Amino acid sequence: MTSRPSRTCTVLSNESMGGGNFCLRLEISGEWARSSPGQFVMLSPVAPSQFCFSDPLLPRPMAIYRTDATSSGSGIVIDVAYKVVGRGTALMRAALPGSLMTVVGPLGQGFTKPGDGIGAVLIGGGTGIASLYEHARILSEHCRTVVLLGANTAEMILGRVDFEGLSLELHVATEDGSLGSHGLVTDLLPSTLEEMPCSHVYACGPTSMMREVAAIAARRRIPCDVSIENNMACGIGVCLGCAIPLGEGKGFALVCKDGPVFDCRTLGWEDC
Amino acid sequence: MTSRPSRTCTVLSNESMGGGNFCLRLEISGEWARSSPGQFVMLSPVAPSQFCFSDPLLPRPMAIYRTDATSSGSGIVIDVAYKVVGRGTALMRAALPGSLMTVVGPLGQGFTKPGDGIGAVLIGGGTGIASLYEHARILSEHCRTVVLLGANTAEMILGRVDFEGLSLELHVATEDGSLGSHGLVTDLLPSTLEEMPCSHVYACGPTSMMREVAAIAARRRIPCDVSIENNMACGIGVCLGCAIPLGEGKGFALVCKDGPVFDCRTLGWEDC
Amino acid sequence: MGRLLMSGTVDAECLMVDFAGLRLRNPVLAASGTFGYGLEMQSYVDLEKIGGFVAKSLTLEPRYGNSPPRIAEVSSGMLNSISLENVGVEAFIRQKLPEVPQEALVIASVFGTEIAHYVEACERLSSEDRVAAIEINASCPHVKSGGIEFGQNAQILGKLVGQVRSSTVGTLLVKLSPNVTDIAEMARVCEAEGADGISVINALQALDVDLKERRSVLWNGLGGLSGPAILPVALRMVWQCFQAVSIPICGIGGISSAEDALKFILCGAQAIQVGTANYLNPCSTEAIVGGLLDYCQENRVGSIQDLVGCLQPPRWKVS
Amino acid sequence: MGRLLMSGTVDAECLMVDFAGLRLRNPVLAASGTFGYGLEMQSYVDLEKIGGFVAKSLTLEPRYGNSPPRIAEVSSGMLNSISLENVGVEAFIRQKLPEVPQEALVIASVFGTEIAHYVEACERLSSEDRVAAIEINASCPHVKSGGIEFGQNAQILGKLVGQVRSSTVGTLLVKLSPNVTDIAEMARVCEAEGADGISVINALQALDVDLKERRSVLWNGLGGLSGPAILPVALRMVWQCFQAVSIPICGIGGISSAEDALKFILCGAQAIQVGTANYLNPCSTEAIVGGLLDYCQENRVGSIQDLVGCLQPPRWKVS
Ligand SMILES: Cc1cc2nc3c(=O)[nH]c(=O)nc-3n(C[C@H](O)[C@H](O)[C@H](O)COP(=O)(O)OP(=O)(O)OC[C@H]3O[C@@H](n4cnc5c(N)ncnc54)[C@H](O)[C@@H]3O)c2cc1C
Ligand SMILES: Cc1cc2nc3c(=O)[nH]c(=O)nc-3n(C[C@H](O)[C@H](O)[C@H](O)COP(=O)(O)OP(=O)(O)OC[C@H]3O[C@@H](n4cnc5c(N)ncnc54)[C@H](O)[C@@H]3O)c2cc1C
Ligand SMILES: Cc1cc2nc3c(=O)[nH]c(=O)nc-3n(C[C@H](O)[C@H](O)[C@H](O)COP(=O)(O)O)c2cc1C
Ligand SMILES: Cc1cc2nc3c(=O)[nH]c(=O)nc-3n(C[C@H](O)[C@H](O)[C@H](O)COP(=O)(O)O)c2cc1C
Ligand code: FES
Ligand code: FES
Repeated sequence: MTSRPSRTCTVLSNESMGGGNFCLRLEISGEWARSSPGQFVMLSPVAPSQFCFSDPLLPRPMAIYRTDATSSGSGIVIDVAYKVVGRGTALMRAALPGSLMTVVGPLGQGFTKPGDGIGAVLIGGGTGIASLYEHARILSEHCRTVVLLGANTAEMILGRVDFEGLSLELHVATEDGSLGSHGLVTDLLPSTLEEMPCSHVYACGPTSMMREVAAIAARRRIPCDVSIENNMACGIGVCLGCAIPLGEGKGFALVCKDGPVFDCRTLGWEDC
Repeated sequence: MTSRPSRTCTVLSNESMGGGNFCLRLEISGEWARSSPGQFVMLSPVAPSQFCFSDPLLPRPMAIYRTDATSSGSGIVIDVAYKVVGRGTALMRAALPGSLMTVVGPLGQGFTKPGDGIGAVLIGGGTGIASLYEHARILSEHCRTVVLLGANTAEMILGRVDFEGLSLELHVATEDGSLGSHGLVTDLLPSTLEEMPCSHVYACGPTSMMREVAAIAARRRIPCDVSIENNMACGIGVCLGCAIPLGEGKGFALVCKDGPVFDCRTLGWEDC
Repeated sequence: MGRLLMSGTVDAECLMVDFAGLRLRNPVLAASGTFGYGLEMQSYVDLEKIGGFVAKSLTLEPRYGNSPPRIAEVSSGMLNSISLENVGVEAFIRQKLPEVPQEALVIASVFGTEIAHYVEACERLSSEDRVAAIEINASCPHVKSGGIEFGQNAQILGKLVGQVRSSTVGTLLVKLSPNVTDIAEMARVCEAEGADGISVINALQALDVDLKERRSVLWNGLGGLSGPAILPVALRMVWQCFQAVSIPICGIGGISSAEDALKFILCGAQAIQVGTANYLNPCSTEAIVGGLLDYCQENRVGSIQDLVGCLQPPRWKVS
Repeated sequence: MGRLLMSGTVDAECLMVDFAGLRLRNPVLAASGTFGYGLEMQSYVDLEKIGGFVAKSLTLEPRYGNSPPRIAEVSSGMLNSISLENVGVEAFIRQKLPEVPQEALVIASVFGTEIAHYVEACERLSSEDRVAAIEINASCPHVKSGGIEFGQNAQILGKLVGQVRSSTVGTLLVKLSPNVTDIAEMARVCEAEGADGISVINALQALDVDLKERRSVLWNGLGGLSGPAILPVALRMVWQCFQAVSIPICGIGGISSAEDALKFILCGAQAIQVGTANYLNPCSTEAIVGGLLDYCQENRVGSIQDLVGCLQPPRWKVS
């Protein structure tokens, strides 16, 4: 019954990915359910000892950037790509190899498979890119996959080298023009969709970006998955804290349980 | 006016002294008032940044074990010898070289000088020994100095090697008999006082030990300084939290301001 | 509504407690609003190993809650304004309750904005065998009094408890609002009106500000403060209630370890509820049961009930 | 009692505030009981750079406090039961006041167990030029009502404020107890009885247990909870008072940074007091002044008074 207990994990490394992003490599021993791309974990940058959890109090939701086998073969290695924005991520940044953390997961609903698999476009901005990497890796083995990534500067594009290592088409937009096209990543989407057959769009990034992507996809009647962020307390559907509106009179969905990935048409974008 | 602001200090090292004791070497840059033996600092194992002070909330009083010159010549190096007993000291233990802490001090009243300087006996137990080292070092340069140290086991005697490096007479008592005499350190005091001329006794350790020392010294009419421990919030005499009773109807003294070193006759031992 | 007798050879006898007519396997319950309807927690907690759980508070009809943001973190605590969101009494009985494992003890929680709604919900729920007890959430604004909580006015609270009592067959618990001058008075009113026990405390009314927006961090403005930050206030209130009434008390507020739970028991709580800590670690309740067992064994406590209210008088009273 | 006009070319105009008849250099005061009589803090804080300080509460006669333990740490907060310890009104005036630097603004705090004692102390203090204002500490047990705090009963509080008002010439502040159902009611009583301002809040009544001893961690049993843990409760109460009265409010509770101070100002505090944070870092008050100045400059705030009460309505009210 208790199949997904919270677990102690060990920090293997915690290194800069450039541009203010970092990658936390965590080894989790014992059983761990296989995650699907787009799922996340609740991570506390403290060991589950008795002193645990007073600072920061709540665990933080973090996308599973990448999974790997452990050197010993049992358990699993999870990479979390993050940016320091507040207290919780500052404590993550301070963690040294060998220190212990607490992790619950994998959680939530990941990305759906593209309908007919002709082609897929993934579009990401900021730390949202972290949710897309595994999905891009797997998709690129099955269909034509175009990835569009955006950030303020070239350096700030999370995991660019990792994406470059995959066999897919990568286009980049930077707001300062230091790499790729000059401007917003959403500006690349219409022309991309113009040029290729695409059965599914996947987006993760700032709300304004996803709203724009959802609108573009809707105009072309292409199914579109978006991965939503929200403050969370439990991550497992019991606090009802992560609710987002489904539109006038339709109530709410829970980002942690019903998402974080949603078919963009189900959301009440006007209230997001 | 503001001569003793709280300061950021840098951890130079944080190493085991054996027996569950550790030594935190802190470099404080800029002006720092010269401390006299027996004084202490209020130490927060966190940098004075905006995230400061939520865990643990209060700084912890710690004796100044030893001071040193910095390699650059400006500022000062302070050693704090400590034992992990709770949350605050656990966080101290977790600090790595290079990390920042916050320190206020030097604070309180240190040991008085021995009246005529014929001879002095210092007696310490547990982490209380940390308060005695500097005093022993300076006294040993001026008069016959006997140091009596006690602990459960040989290994647990805080800073034994450091005391052995001074030119003084060192006697040790362990409760398990693993070194020196078998039993309590207070058992060594009467015979020591029998054998030497002594103008002052100095004690720091558990309350029961100091009470016993005070009684022995009183019987021989030898002045006796004891260094008292108490929970503290401010360390600077404004919270009134560290008060200890001076005896029936005599009110209270503040350990942080009037102490931590007291002439043992001023204290209301029955209530300590 | 059945009075369940929990049994099983694996259960440690030292942890069993009698609480307001219920025989609990152990004193560790999960608090309302932090454990869903129990089902969501089954991957993390063996529901048959904890004392039981209080389900998310129910209204007669299903309700949507507030818009986001609904939660925020503060020093050693969190604020929430989930408000009334729940599936409603009927859906709870039809869809949730049947899915809960047989050996799990379920306490239903009820709230409303009018006394009549409470009464009707209690009537419906107390006819269900699987509902071992009903907990009345009195931290709900009483619409007729213009926003004051039921639990903030002794007269309104008395009326609520009295009427709910007559419509509830089994064990009736009342969960007190901490936003009061005199918690003991509220406890006495509950006792006088026939409550079988009281749950102390609900979240403290609080506010935090988003400096950038110059606005409350919560959509709803005010919210409830929970978590370790409120533990000392909750302990004080449990202790005050214990002095005031003889019906059993369920202690709630910031409990995240067996040590915390023991503090509440010493202050007079017969059982305890774990709230926010379920978010910090979904296995908290089971871990606390384990910790209590260790404590009893290490300290040769034959029955944890022997510790209830055993706080020594403060030193000034003995010396 | 003189109404001091603080001036000086170095003082930033944007931080100046009018507060209950006082012109403060800036809104940052130190809270009673956390700053001694000011003198003790001179090595850490330039008393002429902060708005002022409230001295340790005084009784007519000198008093010893409680036996140890008097303080304990809890999650993001501390408990204290220092109780009545103080040098007494006379010694304060003769020994402490003359030592305080001329440009420092001193607010005297007064408490007692009977109204007559408050009145006499206020009379004596308000004849002193160096006392810029008097703050009445209402979180003190009213002996005649058997332990209930003056600030917990609107009638008793009203009587206290009314009588103290007639014996106090200058600025009179009343510091409210947070251990009440309706803080706004208490604020209104103070306004009606002629208080010039209110200080909100004092520590929350609380308890923690030493598990080994099975006893309160404090000698005195109950204590006051202060520090970051209470900030969201304090903010809520300041906001509620701001809705209820038009006399100025001094916000207190868990403030340890300029951001915290700004939250209180947005909720309606004209000035703020820093308490427990003085222990965490004795330079806190000065650091907060610096932080406020930075904020005003970065956000082009001409006068910090423009921010008072400027909390936007919660989202649900606008949408
Ligand atoms: C499903 C999911 C997956 C995520 N994956 C990643 C990831 O892979 N890498 C990564 O860097 N971040 C990710 N995030 C965002 C991450 O959870 C937040 O940045 C983090 O919680 C901030 O914590 P903090 O303590 O550092 O900041 P806080 O002090 O909590 O907050 C700092 C600021 O960030 C805002 N904030 C906090 N949490 C969120 C949030 N969840 N969404 C948006 N704003 C927030 C706050 O309002 C505040 O303004 C994800 C969020 C979700 C919901
Ligand atoms: C003037 C002075 C100098 C000191 N010098 C040293 C030193 O050089 N090295 C050292 O290791 N310790 C020293 N101490 C004791 C040290 O301050 C405490 O051990 C420390 O505060 C414990 O903090 P913590 O968070 O680890 O434990 P906490 O979680 O705060 O407490 C753990 C346990 O220790 C007890 N405790 C906490 N503080 C004290 C205290 N001050 N005295 C006695 N018991 C306490 C608590 O009651 C509790 O049972 C000194 C204390 C004082 C007053
Ligand atoms: C997100 C959230 C939702 C809650 N919902 C309810 C509820 O529906 N009914 C109720 O009686 N209490 C509810 N509570 C209050 C808790 O049951 C509990 O009384 C309170 O949080 C204090 O305990 P804690 O500090 O352990 O969380 C809720 C608390 C939180 C944090
Ligand atoms: C140790 C201590 C002593 C206090 N003494 C007094 C006092 O004498 N008079 C008073 O009005 N408030 C006293 N207070 C309350 C503070 O002034 C303040 O109202 C309360 O601590 C909340 O603010 P904070 O969270 O910033 O500390 C005391 C607080 C502490 C922690
Ligand atoms: S985070 Fe708790 S329900 Fe989603
Ligand atoms: S620790 Fe605050 S007065 Fe001594």
